[in-house]
Amino acid sequence: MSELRARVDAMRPATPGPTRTADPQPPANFPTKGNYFGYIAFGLGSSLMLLVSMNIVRTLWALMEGEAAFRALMESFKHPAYVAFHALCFAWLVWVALRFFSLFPKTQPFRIGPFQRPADGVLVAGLYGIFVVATLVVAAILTGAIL
Amino acid sequence: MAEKPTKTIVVTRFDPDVDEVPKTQEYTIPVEDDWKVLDALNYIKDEVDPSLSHRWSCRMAVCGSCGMTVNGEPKLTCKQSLADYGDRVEIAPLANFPVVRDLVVELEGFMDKFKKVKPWIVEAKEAAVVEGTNRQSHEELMDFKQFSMCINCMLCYSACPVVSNEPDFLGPAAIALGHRYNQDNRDHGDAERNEIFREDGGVFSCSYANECAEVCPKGVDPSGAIQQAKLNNVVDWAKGFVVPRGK
Amino acid sequence: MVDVVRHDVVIVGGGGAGLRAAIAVVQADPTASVALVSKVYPMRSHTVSAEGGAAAVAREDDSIEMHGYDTVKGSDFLGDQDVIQYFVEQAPKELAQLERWGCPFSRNEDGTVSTRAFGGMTTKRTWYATDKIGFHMLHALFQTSMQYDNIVRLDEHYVTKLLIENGQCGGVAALDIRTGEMKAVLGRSVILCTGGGGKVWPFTTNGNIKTGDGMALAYREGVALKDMEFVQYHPTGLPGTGILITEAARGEGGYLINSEGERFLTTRDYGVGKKAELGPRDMISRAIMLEVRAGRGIKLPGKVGEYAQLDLRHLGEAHIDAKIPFVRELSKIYANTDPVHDPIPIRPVLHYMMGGVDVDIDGKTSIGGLYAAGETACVSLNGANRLGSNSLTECLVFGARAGEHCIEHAKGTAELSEAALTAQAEAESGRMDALRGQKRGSETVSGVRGAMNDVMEEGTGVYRDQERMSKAVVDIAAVKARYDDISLSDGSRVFNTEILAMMELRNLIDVAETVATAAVNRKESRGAHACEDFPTRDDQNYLHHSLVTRSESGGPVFGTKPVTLGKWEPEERKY
Amino acid sequence: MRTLMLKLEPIIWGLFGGGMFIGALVLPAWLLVVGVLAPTGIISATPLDFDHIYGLASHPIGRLVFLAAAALPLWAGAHQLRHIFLDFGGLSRDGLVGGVLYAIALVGSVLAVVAAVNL
Ligand SMILES: Cc1cc2nc3c(=O)[nH]c(=O)nc-3n(C[C@H](O)[C@H](O)[C@H](O)COP(=O)(O)OP(=O)(O)OC[C@H]3O[C@@H](n4cnc5c(N)ncnc54)[C@H](O)[C@@H]3O)c2cc1C
Ligand code: SF4
Ligand code: F3S
Ligand code: FES
Repeated sequence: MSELRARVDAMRPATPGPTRTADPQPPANFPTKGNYFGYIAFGLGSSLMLLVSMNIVRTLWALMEGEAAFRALMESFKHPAYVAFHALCFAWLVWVALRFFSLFPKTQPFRIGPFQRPADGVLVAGLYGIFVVATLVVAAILTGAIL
Repeated sequence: MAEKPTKTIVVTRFDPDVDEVPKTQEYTIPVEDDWKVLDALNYIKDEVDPSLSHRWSCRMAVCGSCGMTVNGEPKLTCKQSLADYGDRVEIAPLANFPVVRDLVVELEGFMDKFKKVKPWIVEAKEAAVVEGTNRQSHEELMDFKQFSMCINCMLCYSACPVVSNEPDFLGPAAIALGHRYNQDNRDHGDAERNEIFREDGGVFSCSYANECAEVCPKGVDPSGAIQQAKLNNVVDWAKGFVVPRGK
Repeated sequence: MVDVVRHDVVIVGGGGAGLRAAIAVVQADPTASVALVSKVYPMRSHTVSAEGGAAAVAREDDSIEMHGYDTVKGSDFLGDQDVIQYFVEQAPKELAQLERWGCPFSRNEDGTVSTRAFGGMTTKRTWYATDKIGFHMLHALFQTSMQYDNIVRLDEHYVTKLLIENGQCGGVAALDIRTGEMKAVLGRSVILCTGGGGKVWPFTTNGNIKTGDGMALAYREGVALKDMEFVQYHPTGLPGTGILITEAARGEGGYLINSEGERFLTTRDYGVGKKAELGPRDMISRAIMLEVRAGRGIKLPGKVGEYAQLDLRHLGEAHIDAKIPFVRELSKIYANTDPVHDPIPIRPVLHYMMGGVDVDIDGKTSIGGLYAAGETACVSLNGANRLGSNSLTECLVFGARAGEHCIEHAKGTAELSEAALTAQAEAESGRMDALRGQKRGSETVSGVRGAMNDVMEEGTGVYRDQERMSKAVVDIAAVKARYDDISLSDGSRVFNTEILAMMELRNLIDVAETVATAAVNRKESRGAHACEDFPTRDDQNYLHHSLVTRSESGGPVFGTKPVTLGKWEPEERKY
Repeated sequence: MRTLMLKLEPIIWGLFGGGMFIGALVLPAWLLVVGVLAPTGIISATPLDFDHIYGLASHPIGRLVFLAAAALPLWAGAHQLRHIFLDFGGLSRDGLVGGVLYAIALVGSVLAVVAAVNL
């Protein structure tokens, strides 16, 4: 990682300055320390969604193809490696979801129509709540506990 | 009399007429416990080595000149307590900027970007000549007030990974400023600015690393501004579908 | 060969006054080209630090007349009344203009601009943006100026000399700090907007860049400096750093208390009457000094001396956060005190120079084509004591007026001989090369600066007397001699800040010399000039402006100039 | 390619935002139940049962939810990966990398639509 560099033309003016300059240094802690680490982990984590969703596409496709295809797919999910992968994705995505929701409020305008944006803490708590409820409901539906 | 405590200040030095690349120089100096990091630099400049170059003026966290990298993090040196660090404090110029001399970085690149977002009130096309003041409710003021607090200290630029990699990226402070005007009910320049925001290096280049907001010494929250600007752009773009552009 | 750039108008300084002037020029003549030369990027100018607000009549219960009277009285009748009349009339227009340029003023319920109480003002007429008016004003002006392509900025260029030919000013010699090279910036008129010189004193609210450059530049070319003895001590600076706690803290209802917890401005007679904490600054600063002398100060270890306290606790957290959040932020960072829970330690600190380059109401100096505006100028609005929040408005009103007049002048004037002007810049360039890294005696910039600071603190403090002022005159001459023995250690060209500090020090010493000279010649007490051996005002002998000009041999020469009176006759100043 | 991508940024970003939301709300439960708990036998095997899932997915609302959960996070993932790539200095190949990633998302989305319509 020590090779990581800022581009030499980062923040360079349109017309070059009249004296020679030293090359820009990249942020010292990027990407392994502090908030950067969280950010990169978040990015990688949400990229996992690509894989997970592909799996859902696959599931849908199998559903379309019929019971045999679906059963084969589900059978393959039982492979320990697959289970481990899903467990990892689960844990990672929960964290990603929480970080996403905690960063969400400030992406919204201060006022939405006539309504004032609630305090960030309140919004985050609300979003966390929705996350928990949604996860429970979806899980319940999938397990057949409701519906 | 008790000996004063000392600290070793490691400063990056660079004189383009002499040095190929920046080097570091160490100064061990007596320190006071209420000092800011800037006080240590000024002590060095006044008492030890007057050839050290750094920018500063207000020493009250409002002029924005004294941003530097302190132990790896971008800090406003007149605000940052020296006591927060151990016996060795490394002071380097802001990351992501070309270095002019010692701790002084090249700001013209930022000034270019700053101007691009049209940071002024754009009057309505058919506006009559006005006297007196506009009315603005407290809520309308609060729609943009936070984003008007930027002191152009450049800490956010030096923390942003996109700035390191995309030379055309407008960057956190400039976008926050453009967004500040878009959110101001006295301004009518949204359409022009959104156009600029959509260009290469505009709002969509931001990866939402959020580090800009973490390091901002003034609570501006540029990352929030950028995401809001993205949202506005999406809405704007969607509207453009319904009502074709080019009226 | 030095680089030569040509413009119609050259403005030195990118603070409130300089930016306002620049915009005025291009609005008056959209074809005019302006060079805006500043030693720092404009948004770093010290206007940025102004906190409290800017004054202009806005409310029903107020009038132009009242603002005029308050200002005249505040000035201890040394303000020129024609200037004051023009100022108070223009003030509301200028602030409204600033509002339309986007300045985020704080608002009333009904959406109109809110105003607050300020020292020496009869009613609420100080427009504010929480407690960061200077910051917002400067950024609004700077950002507005960016839409004019014919305002050409020369950022980080340090003006070292005015280029004068045949008694006309035709530009400036400016050192490009980045390259270390001199440029001749030519124009048919020049406006100095370089701000004050608080750095003459050791303990000041002023930033590092306030080194009286414009005053010294004009002084060295033979222009008089006016009313230099009047320097304002702000009552509430943080001990140690001198960082300002704005008067708005008192405007919003803060109290001053002594070591006994007593609100001394109400319990003792310091001349401020019912105004109490909202009395004018000169009187309150003196009151604090007297409290300390009477043994009711609070002692701190070290060099910062004794202080009083500013108590905001009764305002409550919500009010503090809504109206004066920056006060809270500054107190926490620089005094380790949260005003919500503890009183803030404060003491009088040097803040503002009423005096400056002698100009008329148009900003014109005695040299053709040379103008000045803002804190660096003395248009005689502030007289012997400035009312808080008048100076930002002054920057706007007289910045604009100077801009308009100077483009008029430029249009009606023939170009001066370019060769002659460039030759002067050439000579400056040579001087700079010799100065860079010069080896003389054993003195250092910081050493001499410290000596000057000590002299001026001792001789021209809140309270003065003949003996100490005379001593200051002598001592400052000695400091001047030491200046010539300074050796420099930075020989490099690029961003050499040592050479800047050296030139700034020269300017500071010149300014200090004029202050001491003017002070010792005023044997009365008026406004901010409080002499212990002449404790009363003496209109018989001293109702006049002081002028200090530079003699052929380089020393200061004292003179006077009459005050323009008008409808308000001098009367005892009592609140 | 890059020019096209720049033109489409607002839509892509919109899809990304939607994808993050749906992904955050639906995917963890899916992973937990279908990916971990049911296959390991910690809970009953209902979630792996064809009739049960088919019943859910063929309901009109179910179709929409499944479609959203399949297609939108693809865009979120592709978009994030592209940005990470940029953060590590990939600007010169942004057109290629972004193109491939978004193509994957696009193909996936089309497949998901086909499946969701035809099941
Ligand atoms: C802490 C503080 C708080 C204040 N609060 C208030 C308030 O609430 N209300 C109020 O009305 N007033 C207030 N004042 C006073 C007011 O802010 C100043 O008087 C005013 O801002 C001065 O503006 P200016 O444009 O004259 O100068 P400045 O803003 O100081 O600008 C000077 C400019 O000149 C440039 N310059 C200087 N020398 C050179 C040179 N040699 N070469 C090139 N460029 C040069 C600088 O770069 C700068 O751009 C306050 C002052 C201070 C210090
Ligand atoms: S947004 Fe914050 S960090 Fe960035 S320049 Fe402005 S004040 Fe500094
Ligand atoms: S750090 Fe950079 S990536 Fe965006 S959120 Fe801030 S600008
Ligand atoms: S010196 Fe002004 S912000 Fe630090």
